[in-house]
Amino acid sequence: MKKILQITLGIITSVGGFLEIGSVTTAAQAGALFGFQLLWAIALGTICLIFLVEMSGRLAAVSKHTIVDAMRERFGFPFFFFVLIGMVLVAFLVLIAELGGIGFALQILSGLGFPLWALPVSLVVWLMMWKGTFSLIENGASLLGLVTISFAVAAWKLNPDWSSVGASLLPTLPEQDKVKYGYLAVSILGASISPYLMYFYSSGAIEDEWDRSYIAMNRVIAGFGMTLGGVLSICVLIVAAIALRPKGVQVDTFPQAALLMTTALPRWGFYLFAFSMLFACFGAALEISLAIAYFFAQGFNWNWSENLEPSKNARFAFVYTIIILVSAVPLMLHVDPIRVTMLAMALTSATLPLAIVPFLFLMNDPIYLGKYRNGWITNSVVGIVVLISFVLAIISIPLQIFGG
Amino acid sequence: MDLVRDVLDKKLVDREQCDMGRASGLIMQFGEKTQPHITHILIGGPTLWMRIHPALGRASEKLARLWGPKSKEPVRIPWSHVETVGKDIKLDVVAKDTGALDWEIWIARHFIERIPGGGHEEEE
Amino acid sequence: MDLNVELLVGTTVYDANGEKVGRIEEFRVEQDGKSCRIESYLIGASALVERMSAWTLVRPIARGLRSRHVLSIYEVPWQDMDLSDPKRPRLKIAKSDLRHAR
Amino acid sequence: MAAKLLPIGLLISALACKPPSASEQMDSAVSWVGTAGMAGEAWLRHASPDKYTRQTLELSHKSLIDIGTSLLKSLPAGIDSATVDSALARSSTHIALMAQLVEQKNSPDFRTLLDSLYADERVVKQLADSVEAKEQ
Repeated sequence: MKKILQITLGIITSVGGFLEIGSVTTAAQAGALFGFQLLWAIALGTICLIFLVEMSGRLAAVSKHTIVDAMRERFGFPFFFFVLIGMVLVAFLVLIAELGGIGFALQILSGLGFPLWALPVSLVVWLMMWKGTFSLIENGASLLGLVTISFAVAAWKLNPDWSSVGASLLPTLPEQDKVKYGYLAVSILGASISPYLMYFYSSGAIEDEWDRSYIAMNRVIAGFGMTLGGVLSICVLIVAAIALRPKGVQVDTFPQAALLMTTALPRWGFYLFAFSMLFACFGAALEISLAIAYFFAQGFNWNWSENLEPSKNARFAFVYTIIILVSAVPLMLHVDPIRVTMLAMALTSATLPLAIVPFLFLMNDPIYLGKYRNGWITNSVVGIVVLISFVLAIISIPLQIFGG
Repeated sequence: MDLVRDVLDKKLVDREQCDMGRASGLIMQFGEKTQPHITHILIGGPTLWMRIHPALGRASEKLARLWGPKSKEPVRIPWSHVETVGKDIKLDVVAKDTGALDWEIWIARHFIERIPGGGHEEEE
Repeated sequence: MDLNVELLVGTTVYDANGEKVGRIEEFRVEQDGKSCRIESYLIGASALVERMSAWTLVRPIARGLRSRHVLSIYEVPWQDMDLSDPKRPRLKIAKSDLRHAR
Repeated sequence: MAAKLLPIGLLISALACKPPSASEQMDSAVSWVGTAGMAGEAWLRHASPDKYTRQTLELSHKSLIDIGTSLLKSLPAGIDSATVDSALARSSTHIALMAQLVEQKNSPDFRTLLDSLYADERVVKQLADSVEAKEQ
């Protein structure tokens, strides 16, 4: 009975925590520009994410190591440091984007510009970290995030042609705008396969003291939670494809994105979108700040637990305090969060090998995992998707940047 | 047992299971005809940076003298205090007395405790 | 004389005739009671694989490429290693006299 | 790799890129006219705040004027620049008026203007299609 409750809670938190500014912006842009054509990228990214999240939980349950612990131990400090720099820089960009998303949601609700919101928003996020506990952050934030289910309602009400939705799960090339298409595919993959989610998930498994008896549960949570989350992303794309594309409306700015659900849900669509973004980005900002602080604390074995008061893990608290405050600065200087988001997502794809290849080594390590090592199916699926995202990123990022 | 795989970069915990960093370095002693053996485990910044590049190691040594707790780095734990080497390395020491927590305490005193709601690191 | 083990990792080793042998990747030790004595040094690319505990991933690939080279490790007993210049460790014997650990 | 890519990427994207083509700019114009229409509809249904609506309409207005100025230099041969100019100017004027009506909370006049904006929208779309056809 207790297990069923835990599984339900786990799935709910994964669904509530799945959408954030990256997945919404990339899916909305893709739908507005290419209709259903890029659905395959969300599906592919979600499949890869299911495997990765399952792996992170399994590593923690069997070896009692988080990914970062194991990476530092197995690959040594110099390599670890290299990965740390890459991951923290990308996660930092994503954090800026999420804080910008919260600020924008407040802007469309209140009329006050997002640069004004940057500092108060980052202070609230910081205060949650300072005073909150792990379960408050994980459960509270993602329960609020359940408002994103309204995207599924919107997609349902627009009554899409399900056979062409299904057909778009196989990749095809568009006749024009190939570069933009590739760049969007890369950004969608980056938004779906977010490494910070793995670090957060494996740290959570350690904080909740998982052991081998959790392996089956972990599979169910990863499988269902991420699938349902991916379905939500797909719904965002469907809504954009049906509501925005016929009018030629693109999602280059946030005020345009705010119109996403007004066709499907004429009365509440606007407010549901604003609150979806507010809560989803808030939850994601907390998770990313925690993931960055975990990365340092675990890598150097400082005390770390979101359940202790700050002075009991001073260096851990110090890291997230600095990171959150610094990330407010670019927003106060009017950096466009949507541009930061697209760049952050594309760079996530480009740096995936850095995050995933060492992780694959760890997941095949008999010392850590014994008979719970990866099988060849898991290895190949993850390896191939990472290779695809990397190659696409290497080709399309320069083309996008130089090609206009 | 293998040194790099099983000892270096492993977590160090003290008698009371308190985390005290990772094994950043190991000192080995050798002579002309005697078998080399490990004398100390090192913890701390300059040891780590030295592994990336000697210049970084020297810079971090200089910086540590100007700023921070100004303790005598690196922290050296004699191998004779090693209890077991497994998932962690258990040491028969008290973390606070070794100097491994100097930075933790310094940051707690200088930043965290001064922010309202930060608590105090010495309360139990 | 004292030496930092972590800085020795990755250093290239030459044999008695000055021929390159490979990099030091691992130290095999014997722990008894309160002491920890170094028995041998593992040298070469595959010692790195050993250190990463990565044979389950690398072996099938190496077999696929039919690369015997990747699968061999030099194991040098402590008596045969001269560390008096830590920047340039030398073997006291010739490369041809080395034994493969695998 | 990541550490090296990142600053370069940021630098390059900060420096922006080659100017967009005429048909891309026309797509953007269509997008902004459509945005104003959707925002207007939502406001008429009382389903969005006044401030958001006004700001979005003003943003559409400003974007259309910007597009108008840069577009006229890059139009392909065979497209009458006066036609494009007047279509864009007409819709941006309508949008500016709509923004004022939001402030006055005048829905009846707003509805009339929204209908003329739909007419503008069709014209701009047709122009966008012919620019694209000429460019290829």
